[in-house]
Amino acid sequence: QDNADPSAVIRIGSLYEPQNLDNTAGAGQGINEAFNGNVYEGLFQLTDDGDVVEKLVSGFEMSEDGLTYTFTLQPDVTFHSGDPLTAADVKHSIERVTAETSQSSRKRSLANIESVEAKDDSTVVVTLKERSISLPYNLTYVWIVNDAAEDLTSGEDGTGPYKLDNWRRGSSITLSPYENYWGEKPKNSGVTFSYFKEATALNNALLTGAVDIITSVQSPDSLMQFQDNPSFVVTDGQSTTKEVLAYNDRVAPFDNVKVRKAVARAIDRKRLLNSIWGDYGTLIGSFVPPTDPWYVDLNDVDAYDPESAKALLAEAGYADGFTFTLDTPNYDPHPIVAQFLQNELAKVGIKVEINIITANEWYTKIYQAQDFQATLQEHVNHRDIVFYGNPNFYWGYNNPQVVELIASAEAGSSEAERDEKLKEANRLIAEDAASGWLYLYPQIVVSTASVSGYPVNGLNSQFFAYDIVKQAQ
Amino acid sequence: MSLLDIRGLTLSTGGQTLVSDVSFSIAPGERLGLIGESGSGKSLTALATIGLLPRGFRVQGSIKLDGHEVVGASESAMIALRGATAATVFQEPLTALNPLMKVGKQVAEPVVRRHRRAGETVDRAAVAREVHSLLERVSLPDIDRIVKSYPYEISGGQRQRVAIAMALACRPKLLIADEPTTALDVTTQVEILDLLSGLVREDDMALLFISHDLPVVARVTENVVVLRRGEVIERGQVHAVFDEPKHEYTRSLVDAATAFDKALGPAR
Amino acid sequence: MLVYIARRLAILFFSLLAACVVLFILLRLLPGDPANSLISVGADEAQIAAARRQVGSDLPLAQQFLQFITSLARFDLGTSFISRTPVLPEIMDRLAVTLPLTVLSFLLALVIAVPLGILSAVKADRWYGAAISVVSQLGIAIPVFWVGILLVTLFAVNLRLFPSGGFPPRGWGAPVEALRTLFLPILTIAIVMSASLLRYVRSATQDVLGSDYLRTARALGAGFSEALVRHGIRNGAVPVMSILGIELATALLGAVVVERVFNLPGLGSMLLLAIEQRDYPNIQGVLFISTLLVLLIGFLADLGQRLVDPRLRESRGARS
Amino acid sequence: MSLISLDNVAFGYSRKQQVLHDVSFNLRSGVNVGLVGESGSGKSTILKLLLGLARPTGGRIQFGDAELNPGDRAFMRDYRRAVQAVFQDPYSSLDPRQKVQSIIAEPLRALRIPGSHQEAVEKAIHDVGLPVDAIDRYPHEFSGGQRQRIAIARAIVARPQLILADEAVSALDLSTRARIVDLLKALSEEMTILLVSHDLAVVAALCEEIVILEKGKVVESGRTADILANPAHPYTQKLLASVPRMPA
Amino acid sequence: MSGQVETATMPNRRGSLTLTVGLVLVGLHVAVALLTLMWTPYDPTGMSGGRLEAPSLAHWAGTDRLGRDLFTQIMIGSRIALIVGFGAVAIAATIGVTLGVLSAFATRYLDDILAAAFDILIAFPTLLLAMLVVAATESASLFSATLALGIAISAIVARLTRILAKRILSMDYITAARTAGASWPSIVFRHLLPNIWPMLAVNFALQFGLAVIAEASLSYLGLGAPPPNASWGRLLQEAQGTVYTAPFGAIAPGIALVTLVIGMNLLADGLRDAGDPTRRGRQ
Ligand SMILES: Nc1ncnc2c1ncn2[C@@H]1O[C@H](COP(=O)(O)OP(=O)(O)OP(=O)(O)O)[C@@H](O)[C@H]1O
Ligand SMILES: Nc1ncnc2c1ncn2[C@@H]1O[C@H](COP(=O)(O)OP(=O)(O)OP(=O)(O)O)[C@@H](O)[C@H]1O
Ligand SMILES: [Mg+2]
Ligand SMILES: [Mg+2]
Ligand code: NI
Repeated sequence: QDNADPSAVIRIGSLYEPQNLDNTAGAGQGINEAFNGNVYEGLFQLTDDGDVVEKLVSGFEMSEDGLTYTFTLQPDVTFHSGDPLTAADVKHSIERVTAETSQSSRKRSLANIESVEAKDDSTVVVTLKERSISLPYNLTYVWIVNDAAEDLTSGEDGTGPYKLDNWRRGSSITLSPYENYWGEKPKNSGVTFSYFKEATALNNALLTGAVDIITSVQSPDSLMQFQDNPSFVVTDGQSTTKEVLAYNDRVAPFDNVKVRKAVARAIDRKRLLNSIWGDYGTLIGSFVPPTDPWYVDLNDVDAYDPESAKALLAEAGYADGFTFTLDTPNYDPHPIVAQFLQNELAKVGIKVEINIITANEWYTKIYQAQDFQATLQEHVNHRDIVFYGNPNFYWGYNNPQVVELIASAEAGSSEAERDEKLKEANRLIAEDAASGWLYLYPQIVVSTASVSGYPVNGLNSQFFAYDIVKQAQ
Repeated sequence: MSLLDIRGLTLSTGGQTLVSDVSFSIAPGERLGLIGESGSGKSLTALATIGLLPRGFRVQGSIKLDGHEVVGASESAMIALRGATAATVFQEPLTALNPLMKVGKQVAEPVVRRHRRAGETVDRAAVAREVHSLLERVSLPDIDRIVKSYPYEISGGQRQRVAIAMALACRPKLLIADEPTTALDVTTQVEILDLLSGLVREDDMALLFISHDLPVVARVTENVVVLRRGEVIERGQVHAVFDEPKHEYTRSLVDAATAFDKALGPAR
Repeated sequence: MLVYIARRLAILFFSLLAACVVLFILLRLLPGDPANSLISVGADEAQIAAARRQVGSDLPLAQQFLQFITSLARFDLGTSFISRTPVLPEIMDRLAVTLPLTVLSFLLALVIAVPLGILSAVKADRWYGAAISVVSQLGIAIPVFWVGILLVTLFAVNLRLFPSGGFPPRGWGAPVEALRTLFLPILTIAIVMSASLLRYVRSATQDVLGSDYLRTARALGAGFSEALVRHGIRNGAVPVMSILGIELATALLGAVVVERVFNLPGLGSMLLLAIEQRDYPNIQGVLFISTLLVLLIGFLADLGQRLVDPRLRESRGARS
Repeated sequence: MSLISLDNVAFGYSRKQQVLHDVSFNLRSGVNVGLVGESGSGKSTILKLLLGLARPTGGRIQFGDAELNPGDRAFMRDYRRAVQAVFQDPYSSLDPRQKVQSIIAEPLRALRIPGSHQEAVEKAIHDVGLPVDAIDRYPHEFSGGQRQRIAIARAIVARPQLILADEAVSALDLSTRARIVDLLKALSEEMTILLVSHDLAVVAALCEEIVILEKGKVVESGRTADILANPAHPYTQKLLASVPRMPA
Repeated sequence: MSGQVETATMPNRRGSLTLTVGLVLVGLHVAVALLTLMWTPYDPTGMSGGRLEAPSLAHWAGTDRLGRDLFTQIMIGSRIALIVGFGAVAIAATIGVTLGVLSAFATRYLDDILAAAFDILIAFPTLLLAMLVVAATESASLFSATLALGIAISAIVARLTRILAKRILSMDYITAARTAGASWPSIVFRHLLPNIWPMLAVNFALQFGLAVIAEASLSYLGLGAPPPNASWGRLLQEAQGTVYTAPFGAIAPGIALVTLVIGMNLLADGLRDAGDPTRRGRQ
């Protein structure tokens, strides 16, 4: 812009501090926010608009049968340690993600890689077991790291425009520009991610000028202070975070599709969304958010209708309702959502017992032991409809048709074909009311009016910082 | 003119009158005994004299100390009178000393203050010497150890003597001694009583001696005032009062004392 | 005295070891698994197994215990399961925030409570003496986090005098900034702590005021304030000192909440996070160090008390 | 008949500090004994030993035919019934939160003495010269002398053979003191009293025999009248000379 | 030595004022808590109003995010605060007094161990204790929060009891009781406990307040009584997010909390002054 200050350091406030610095070692979503595209780059990059673009590859070729990909690397790329980027680094990086000990959330989607070969210094050949139309997309999650780097949990060695300056645990991560960056230089002189545990503290930091941007707003009430204030800019982007009422579809009464549909119809989701998010957020009626290419608006499938809910319950043999336990994670917004559900479902005769558990217990009790009736969870990932294609997933949804559709979608010859299949699967899942999809979170970024150039959608929790500029005062 | 002149002193608190219409006076060099049963108001009278009654007391009447009115006097006026004009030895030797300060330091405090008030500068050695001689006067043994001891490290009798030494350090015109020998065994008691009598004679110090022990009072004072339930019931010369008590209560006291005396056999 | 110190330290040390063992067992009773912090929705069996292997929660309990004890014996607090960094240096980093926070708030609380406590005792019959003690009642009844939120709203959000929280990325490398960010948290703890401290000071002063030795000093010509200063302070300090240990412990623990309100990277937030993640080495490390600190503080308070009050030196053994 | 005898009793609170050395004397039924000596000479310590609150480090204490053994429960029950105590400090020896009734009844209750406790308590309170309605009040409502009498009532209520009285009258003013001495005298018809005091006059008034203690050693003992008339030991002589006397 | 005759207890005007104020405040909370068992202005879980309505005649303290009546929830909060306060203190009193007395009577060896245990427990964060207790009792509940606080406080009570008991045990009347042949239980129940009781009671009141505040703090950190229990701490925590748009949500529960805690402290002070037979009116 007009008088952008290139010497400004951008201060970003966030609620998601990474647990360590390695996204294959269970670092959590925070590391993607801080490091994706900033410190580490992939062969491809998922842009803020959801497009997959080439990053460290200057070009690639797919074989006829779709099983062999040949990637040509960008020339003159160096790691922060000074080492040049070679095909061996790429091989190492991909194998890091698919390795047995890898905790990467995308390990599964890269599982059908047969082999990775470094043909020469700048050419990498990836061989697949089966076709995978989404390989470039999946590779956006693979950080290219220096194969010589030793400590990636508390240090880094990437190729991105910033290098790690300082990590003060529990407080902040500071990035400073990497002088020998191969691409376009950042428009600022560095960024600091400040981490908060409490949304209020985060808002206060922005209000008092301690940070320039906050990457996610957790309640609409704090927005009031920023909305009508010319010194702040509020952006309402696209999010992928879905609030899900997940049933255990294996056990009674939720093994009965009528019961699930009845519950869905008994909940006034509009009112729920308004209670939690005021005028923000979206109702999508399924697990697929608008940013996924196979999005369909399915709000009408089981629209709010308590009367028909009662009728369905009676049909299912629960005319007098029933009681179930709702395992509720102890953090916002789940407890309040649970209370809302308790109240709504009581109206159709269903009694909800709320059992508060910690996030950690959730993994043991719900995710691994699958010992539950129903639970609440926010699912943050982009393109994660695949979970419904896995009958062993915690919610135990098993529709062979859906499994087949999802499995074959990847093997399709074009993206259009894939998207068709997944749209069909999406519809089937919704008809089955496989889970209760309560609402899609809004993605609200607030900044002071003097900064601009930041991503607003935060897909996959990324937050590219290099284009952010701050006006000189 | 008398050194202490109490007229119509009435003390009350919480609707209770504890001392009523007490009057007596002490001339310079005079030794007066204040006797009476426990709780008759002896200590309260002494406290009123130096203006240190506990909070919540109502004082009526007049107390003139060396010509200055004490009732209603300001704190700063009283500070000038306390110590220099009237010094007090309190009843309870266990608690009257600061438990966390060495004895020597506590005795030195009034010594230093007296010199300061007189406008003199004193060095530490001189103070130490004076402390030593004061403790000697109250017949304390092993003074070098006692000076370095904390109050809890010396016996009750020794503590009481330290308290007396502190009062003497002020060189007061009037010494108010509230049962100063109750914690002492008889042998030490004799020494202290002799000391007090001696001081009065040599330094021309007046003495208000409070006790319920008749033989003791007889030994150090010339006049007595007998209190009962806050009222003066009898007064006069020690010998006159003890020989021919007029009030029935006084008589019972004297009888008891005489009976014990008799049990001991003839004095030697 | 030396024997006493040695004895106390020995007791302190052994009881701390015993506490660690108990803690180890108790922690394993918590539901949940540290491995869970490493996985995310979508993780498969192999990843879960790998995570368990990484944190060692697949080992038999006896073996985990043996590892724990042997490293503890070497005063090695281990490595975090989650961040994979050694525990001790991180604790030291965090202490750089928490220790100044507690110590300074404690000192500030003393500065507030001591004069006000004495004043309210000495002037109990004046309106301001009574007012002080009423306000201190109020201070005891208000939760720490509430005071914190109030102060932030007032001083940070409305008046913009101080930052609303956080700690400078450069830490104490930016001393002025660091102190500025600590100001409100310090004030928060100090306000709450001084309320209860004030009550102790007040009652200790009342005891001194009613004491015979104070009366003795005054009867021999000392002025009221002179007597109070010369004889009251030490005597009043003894009972107050006996609760200082507990108060400091409370402050250290109260820091957990205050650090949350003010978003400070201290020991408290480390503990909270570690508990959330079931990061046992971190939990054990923080508790070991914080308990050690609290016990040491209690011990020092005890020693101080003995130093001030010779009578306590006489009494035998570890009786407090 | 010898009630209790002490043979060469020695005692120290710690190894370094020996408080009693070879103390021997006899308590005979019906003969009151005064234990005299300056402060810190070990008088209260002797009582402590006699009450079984500590064991002598040397020598023995004989009760009837048996040796005093604080560890033997059966023996101690009989012993407690036979021996009661009045303590030195009237303020700390009464539980401030119990009514006088309950304080005095304590030995009856503890020793499981049959019969009407109420009656026994009333008689005891009457014996010590306090009004009967005193039993419904709390100790703090009484003066020192009255409290001391309550303590005496507690000691006599179970009709023991021996009362150990530690400075039972020193806290009192003269006229009250005289009354209590009279009371104890009357009681000694039934019970034997061991009176600890530094007040020779009181001992002279109450006790037929006297034991004089100096720094943990018995320096003189015998009939009170004899010793007061002809003190042999210099310490006794000094003690006697110091007693303040009424003006002739 | 000469005796002093203590004056009879003088009615202490300030004492009785404290007592009255304390009684009124605590009584009010107890009454409200009892009332909620039978009647509340609204269904506590019913969404009777709009989102975050400001206080009005219909909703005296406004409504929360789900449109539930806050005043109703605050009333129910009284119940929870009282249960937590009394429960925690009862647990602490049982454990703490027992251990404290035991320690005072114990041999030096055992006493040292117990004293060290108290110190460590005091140094142990209540928060973690709460976690452990919550874990041991399966899930976060009113009961587990109360139990955790009870255990945490019991260490403080035990320590205090130990010190007080030792002081009493050195008094002559204990020796007198022993020489009268009284058994240990009789000494504990007849002499020891009645004499340390007033000091303990005042401390219990203080701990009651601390427990209520600590429950609020635990709720603030997500470890308190789970919804739909409307604990004040949870109300405060929820209100924190809306402190700018709906500050009333934080004020009303705050007032409720402060009045109960102050009331309890005043009540205890007043009761001690009025009820203790040995307490002299202090000037
Ligand atoms: N601070 C006080 N408040 C109320 N009453 C008091 C106070 N101090 C003393 N009294 C009462 O005043 C009366 C007289 O007390 P005082 O101490 O003068 O007695 P005393 O003659 O010195 O007795 P003793 O010989 O026991 O020392 C007693 O009844 C006592 O209880
Ligand atoms: N519990 C104790 N521990 C250690 N030493 C003690 C203890 N009790 C008393 N002594 C010491 O034992 C000696 C004798 O004390 P005791 O109480 O028997 O004296 P006493 O003759 O009763 O004196 P008084 O007339 O002052 O009561 C004193 O030197 C005293 O300091
Ligand atoms: Mg007196
Ligand atoms: Mg004695
Ligand atoms: Ni705590």
